[in-house]
Amino acid sequence: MPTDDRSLTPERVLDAYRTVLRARALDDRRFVLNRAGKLAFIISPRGHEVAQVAAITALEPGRDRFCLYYRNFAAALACGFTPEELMLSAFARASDPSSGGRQTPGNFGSRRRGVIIGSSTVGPQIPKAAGIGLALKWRGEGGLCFVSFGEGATSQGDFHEGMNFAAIHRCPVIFFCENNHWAISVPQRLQVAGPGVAERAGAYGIPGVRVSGDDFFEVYRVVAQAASRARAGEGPTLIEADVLRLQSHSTDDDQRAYRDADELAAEAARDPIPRMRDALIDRGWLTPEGDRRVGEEVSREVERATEAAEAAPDPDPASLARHVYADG
Amino acid sequence: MPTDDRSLTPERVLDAYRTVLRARALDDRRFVLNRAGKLAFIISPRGHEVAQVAAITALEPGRDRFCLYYRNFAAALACGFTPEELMLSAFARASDPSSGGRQTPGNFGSRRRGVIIGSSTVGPQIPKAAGIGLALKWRGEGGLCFVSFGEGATSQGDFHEGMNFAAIHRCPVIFFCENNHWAISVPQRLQVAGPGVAERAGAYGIPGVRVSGDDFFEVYRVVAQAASRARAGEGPTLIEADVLRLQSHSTDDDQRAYRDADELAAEAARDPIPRMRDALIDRGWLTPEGDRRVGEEVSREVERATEAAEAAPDPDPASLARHVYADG
Amino acid sequence: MAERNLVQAIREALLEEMERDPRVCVLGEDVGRKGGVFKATEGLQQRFGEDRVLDTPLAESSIAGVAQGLALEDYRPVAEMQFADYSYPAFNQIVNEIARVRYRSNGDFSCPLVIRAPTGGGVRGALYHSQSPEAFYCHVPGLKVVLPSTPADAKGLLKAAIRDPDPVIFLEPKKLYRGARQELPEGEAALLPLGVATVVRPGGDLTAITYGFMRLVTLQAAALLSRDRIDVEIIDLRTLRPWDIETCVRSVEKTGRLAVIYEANRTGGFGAEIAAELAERCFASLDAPVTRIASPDVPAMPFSTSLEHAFMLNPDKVADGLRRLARY
Amino acid sequence: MAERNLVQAIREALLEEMERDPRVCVLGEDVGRKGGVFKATEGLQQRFGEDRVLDTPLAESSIAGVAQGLALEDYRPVAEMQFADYSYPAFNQIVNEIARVRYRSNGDFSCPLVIRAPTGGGVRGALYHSQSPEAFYCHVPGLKVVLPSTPADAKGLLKAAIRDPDPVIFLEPKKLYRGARQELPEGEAALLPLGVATVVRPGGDLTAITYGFMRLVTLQAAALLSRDRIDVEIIDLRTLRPWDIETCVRSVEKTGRLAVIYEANRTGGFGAEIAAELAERCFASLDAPVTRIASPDVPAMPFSTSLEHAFMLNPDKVADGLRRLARY
Ligand SMILES: Cc1ncc(C[n+]2csc(CCOP(=O)(O)OP(=O)(O)O)c2C)c(N)n1
Ligand SMILES: Cc1ncc(C[n+]2csc(CCOP(=O)(O)OP(=O)(O)O)c2C)c(N)n1
Ligand SMILES: [Mg+2]
Ligand SMILES: [Mg+2]
Repeated sequence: MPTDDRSLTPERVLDAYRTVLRARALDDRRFVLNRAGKLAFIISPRGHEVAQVAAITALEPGRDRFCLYYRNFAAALACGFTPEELMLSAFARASDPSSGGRQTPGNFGSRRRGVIIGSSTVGPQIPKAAGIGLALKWRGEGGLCFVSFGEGATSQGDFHEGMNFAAIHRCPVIFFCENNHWAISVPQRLQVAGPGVAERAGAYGIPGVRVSGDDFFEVYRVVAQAASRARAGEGPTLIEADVLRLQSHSTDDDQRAYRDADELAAEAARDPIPRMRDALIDRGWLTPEGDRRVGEEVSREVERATEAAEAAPDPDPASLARHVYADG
Repeated sequence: MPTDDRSLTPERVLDAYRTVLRARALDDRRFVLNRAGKLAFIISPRGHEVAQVAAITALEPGRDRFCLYYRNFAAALACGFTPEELMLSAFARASDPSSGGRQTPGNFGSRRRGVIIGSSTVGPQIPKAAGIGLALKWRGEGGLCFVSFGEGATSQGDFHEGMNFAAIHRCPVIFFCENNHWAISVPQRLQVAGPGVAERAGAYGIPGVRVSGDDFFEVYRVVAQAASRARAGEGPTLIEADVLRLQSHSTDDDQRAYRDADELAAEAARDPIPRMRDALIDRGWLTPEGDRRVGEEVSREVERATEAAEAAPDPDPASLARHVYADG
Repeated sequence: MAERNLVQAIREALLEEMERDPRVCVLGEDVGRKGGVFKATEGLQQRFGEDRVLDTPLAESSIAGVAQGLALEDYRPVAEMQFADYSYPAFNQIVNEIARVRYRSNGDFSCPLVIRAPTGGGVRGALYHSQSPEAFYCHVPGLKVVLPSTPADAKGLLKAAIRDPDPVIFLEPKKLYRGARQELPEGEAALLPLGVATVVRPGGDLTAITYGFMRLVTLQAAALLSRDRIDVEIIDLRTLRPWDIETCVRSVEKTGRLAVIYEANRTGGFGAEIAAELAERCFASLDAPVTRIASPDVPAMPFSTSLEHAFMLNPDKVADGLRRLARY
Repeated sequence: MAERNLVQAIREALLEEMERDPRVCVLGEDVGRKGGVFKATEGLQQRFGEDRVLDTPLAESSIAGVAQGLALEDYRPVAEMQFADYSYPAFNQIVNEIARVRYRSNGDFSCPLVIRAPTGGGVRGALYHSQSPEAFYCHVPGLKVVLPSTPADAKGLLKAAIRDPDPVIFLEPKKLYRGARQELPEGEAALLPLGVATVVRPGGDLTAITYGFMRLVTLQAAALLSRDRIDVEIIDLRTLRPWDIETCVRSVEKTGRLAVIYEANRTGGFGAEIAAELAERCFASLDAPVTRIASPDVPAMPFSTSLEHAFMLNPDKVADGLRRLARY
């Protein structure tokens, strides 16, 4: 049970780093395909990847539950989705494991991996996670539920209701807010009253932690700590990971229309991936040469995934009315 | 503009005391009528009266807006509703000023008095009050919006959304929570995670104040202070008034079924009205003799109000479909 | 076998299913120690403990959200909305989330839960304790909607709803809660299938399709008509989604005349669906226009007795409509 | 007069009304600097400032609640729900609160506001950006519901909705946002009355009643049928509550055949109301059963192109239905 930094072997961290690179390379590839008119709609995790992968690395896919949100492309990889699977959902193919091409990519789901099927709606996963947490508490096997969302989602009534419920019943839930300071075009000052998201934990008598989302080790540490608390029956934790949104909200959006050009340039220079790479090199866990090699391997994976997904068949139109009810 | 204790002349306090007694006497009378089968449904303010009247006394009916909730029988009197008017609504008469007998009594409304028509639904008045506050801020005439609710209502998403909005836009709103520690049969420990309601203000970066709801002067003081803040453009305040629910939730409920008998007896002995009377006598503003006289006057008022309301006509069945739309 | 009224039948169904299946649990406002505001869950918490019969905070969206989480974890939650009128704060959770779990995950996940709610008027509940919102839920693919009107149907259908693999909205006509009693079968013998209507009164002159409290009113109206030698066949749908079209078609083909009677306001009520579908399917058999007999288009019934009577359908109003239809 | 598409027409209506009446204001997610995700409010914030064009937090219940507060204070708010699919978190505010303000206050208060929302599919929006939820709102007395399908109608009806003394749900078919352009009248000349349908294609053989995007599809279907010498009269309702029954009755009495075409899933859609009402009123004139042509009963259209096509009505599917009706 990973509860602190020590269980973070170089192997595991390098694995996580590879997942981060994979997320970035796949995302870049999606944008190329989008510009070529082959993919309709993308929500990019650019800037969030390190925080997402660090958080999932501190948890136990298979044992835990994950209520992800649409920006959790890198988290989904960390939960075990393969590059090909994510490309299948980008192309809305029949074999997309999340929804068989029914939902926009970004609504991840896989029962066997404990990734609870999401929707595009902002907020409702939060009380749902409280309910899952309650079930896990009743079951008493030490599993927990991780639920993620943006700072915009914290404005929804469902955020409050879910936090309140989970705190009252000490549900083993980690509330993970990826605060990129923008909800589409709405800045944090018009979204979140008060000092920030982490401080809202106080209203429920639970710990609230703010962490720099570009620091793999710090994110890992606070999530692992929250996991220990949850598994020990001490209840939920609210974590606010400070991240950057290095892309527009989605391919339907252009953030240059409402954000300051200098600010955008400054943020672009603070991409968390080079920072993670440098940290690994500093620790002697990675060499520039090794980094290049991983990059190339990831490129090939992305290539193969794209080809396979592009060639995969579309859903059968005759399947439209399946799975409305159990008997259909 | 009453901003502190000093403007509380003995006359005003005695007036408020009379309002408190009126509320109690009217309520007692309603219960007699209920047992006689003449009134269908009552929600009693018993135990909340002093807090309600103190709060309204610190504000300016006519200038301010009041989003009351169903337990605000005493607050409604303080806002200017007459005993007869409240009895008209208890009997659901055509001339009930709030809704012409359409709503259960307790949904107070009067445009000319700035009392915004309520509904039986728990919670939605809170964001509504934020919107009214925004309008008052735009208008810039120093008016504010007072909105009240029980601690149960703080669990609703609407509580959070309304607080967040009002805090972001520094709306002149006073959020007044009458915490009687029970929402029908649900105790606070299953309702409100964390230390209490007042502490939730911190999540929004606004002041949160807890006050003993049986202390007229203290409630007056904190509401007056919140009003000064609001009128000065400094934004909303959340006040938690600690009160007792000395009756069952409503005439459809019997709290002895789920509350401890000793606790009920102990609370009955802490009725805030004798405490207010003693405080006035201590200050030399009231004599036992004066108190008896006020009591008798109030009794006569209640008598007259009941007779008039009982004799008043029911709504015309032909009016059923009026006021669905402006042209109907 | 003792005689039971409808609310006791509900309680019995819950009790039997909770004893049969440890995954079945109950949650909602006041369902615990108090046993629900209508006593539908009386004694269940004493029997099954505070987890399996859980008093939630006053927050319907999270009640639905938590129930969904429990269902996703293979529990069988039965959530109570204290009144159907108060299910709207949960509308997003129900319509966007719960109803679509199976579809959006392409069958990987399911959401077996029941949401119970007292529905309908005639109990002086006024605008917020009298609504008949079934049409909202009947329009939602992925949901089933049940609305029983006898103790035996309530028991048998609630047991079936709890065992159903899909989410069921279970509406209980509160006007009948303490109405006629019936001897109830126990255990498996009590079970009734969803989706099957019942012919409650055979007749040859015209078909009256109805459900809920209107079954009783229509029976009384039919008795009035039998004095005029008009012989009404009455069908109680019991399940509204899916509804038993075949039974209805057979009857209308026999009688050639159809009235649909429902308590909700007329425009856009579920009776419109029934009328439209059967007018199309039975076109060649119809000797008269399909008639809808429903409540007026006002925002729900007022508190005043005179207005409540003006709003509610009663045997005379229904008999008038049926008589007109018979004479067409 | 320049040519404008539908979304530009919306913007023009907002602009003109904001210039005409200082009480008109706009609020919603991303309506400010970004000008709305569909550009319906583009440039308005620059013109009218951050108050009158207000970016709200991501919380639909409070958007509706705040709008209600503003309306109660005599402003004329136009609130945007970013997608009609996301109006459900506001369902309680809309149905229980906004729709009933006038009724429950017996006419003392009113709630003049507009809630705008893009509706319908065909833009690869998948399950959560494609829904057609008009039936929910059409069932609610106290609300008006408008759903225009041309730029001129959109402009004229939005202006009328803003001036209307009652709350209006204004649904905009997003598939037509960037569709056909029209020259638009300005100012008062642009105004169109609510509640009046338009005969968009006169014809003698059968009547097709529709609204929204389906107007265009039905026009194309009618063109296909004209090759078979079947002459379709098409009525666009434009306003759904109240709807123009008289215009429809006149047409059906002339043609003797009626199809109702709507994009929502069939069961319980607003087309059921139209079909039921006209089947009753026009019984003596009907030569064939009233036919509904609607989308299948699945929880909304999938993302995959193949499934989206399978879901959506198109000219061929509609023509098939109309042909069958003509040949009945
Ligand atoms: C209930 C609801 N309202 C509106 C939307 C449209 N929408 C999608 S994402 C988004 C912004 C979310 O911002 P945030 O929560 O900060 O997450 P981020 O995208 O920044 O990661 C909005 C408004 C939605 N999906 N659901
Ligand atoms: C949305 C909604 N859900 C449920 C109810 C039923 N209900 C009415 S009052 C009440 C308890 C409210 O408790 P609290 O807010 O503490 O106020 P109190 O009555 O104690 O003053 C409940 C559950 C309601 N009116 N509205
Ligand atoms: Mg964000
Ligand atoms: Mg309380």
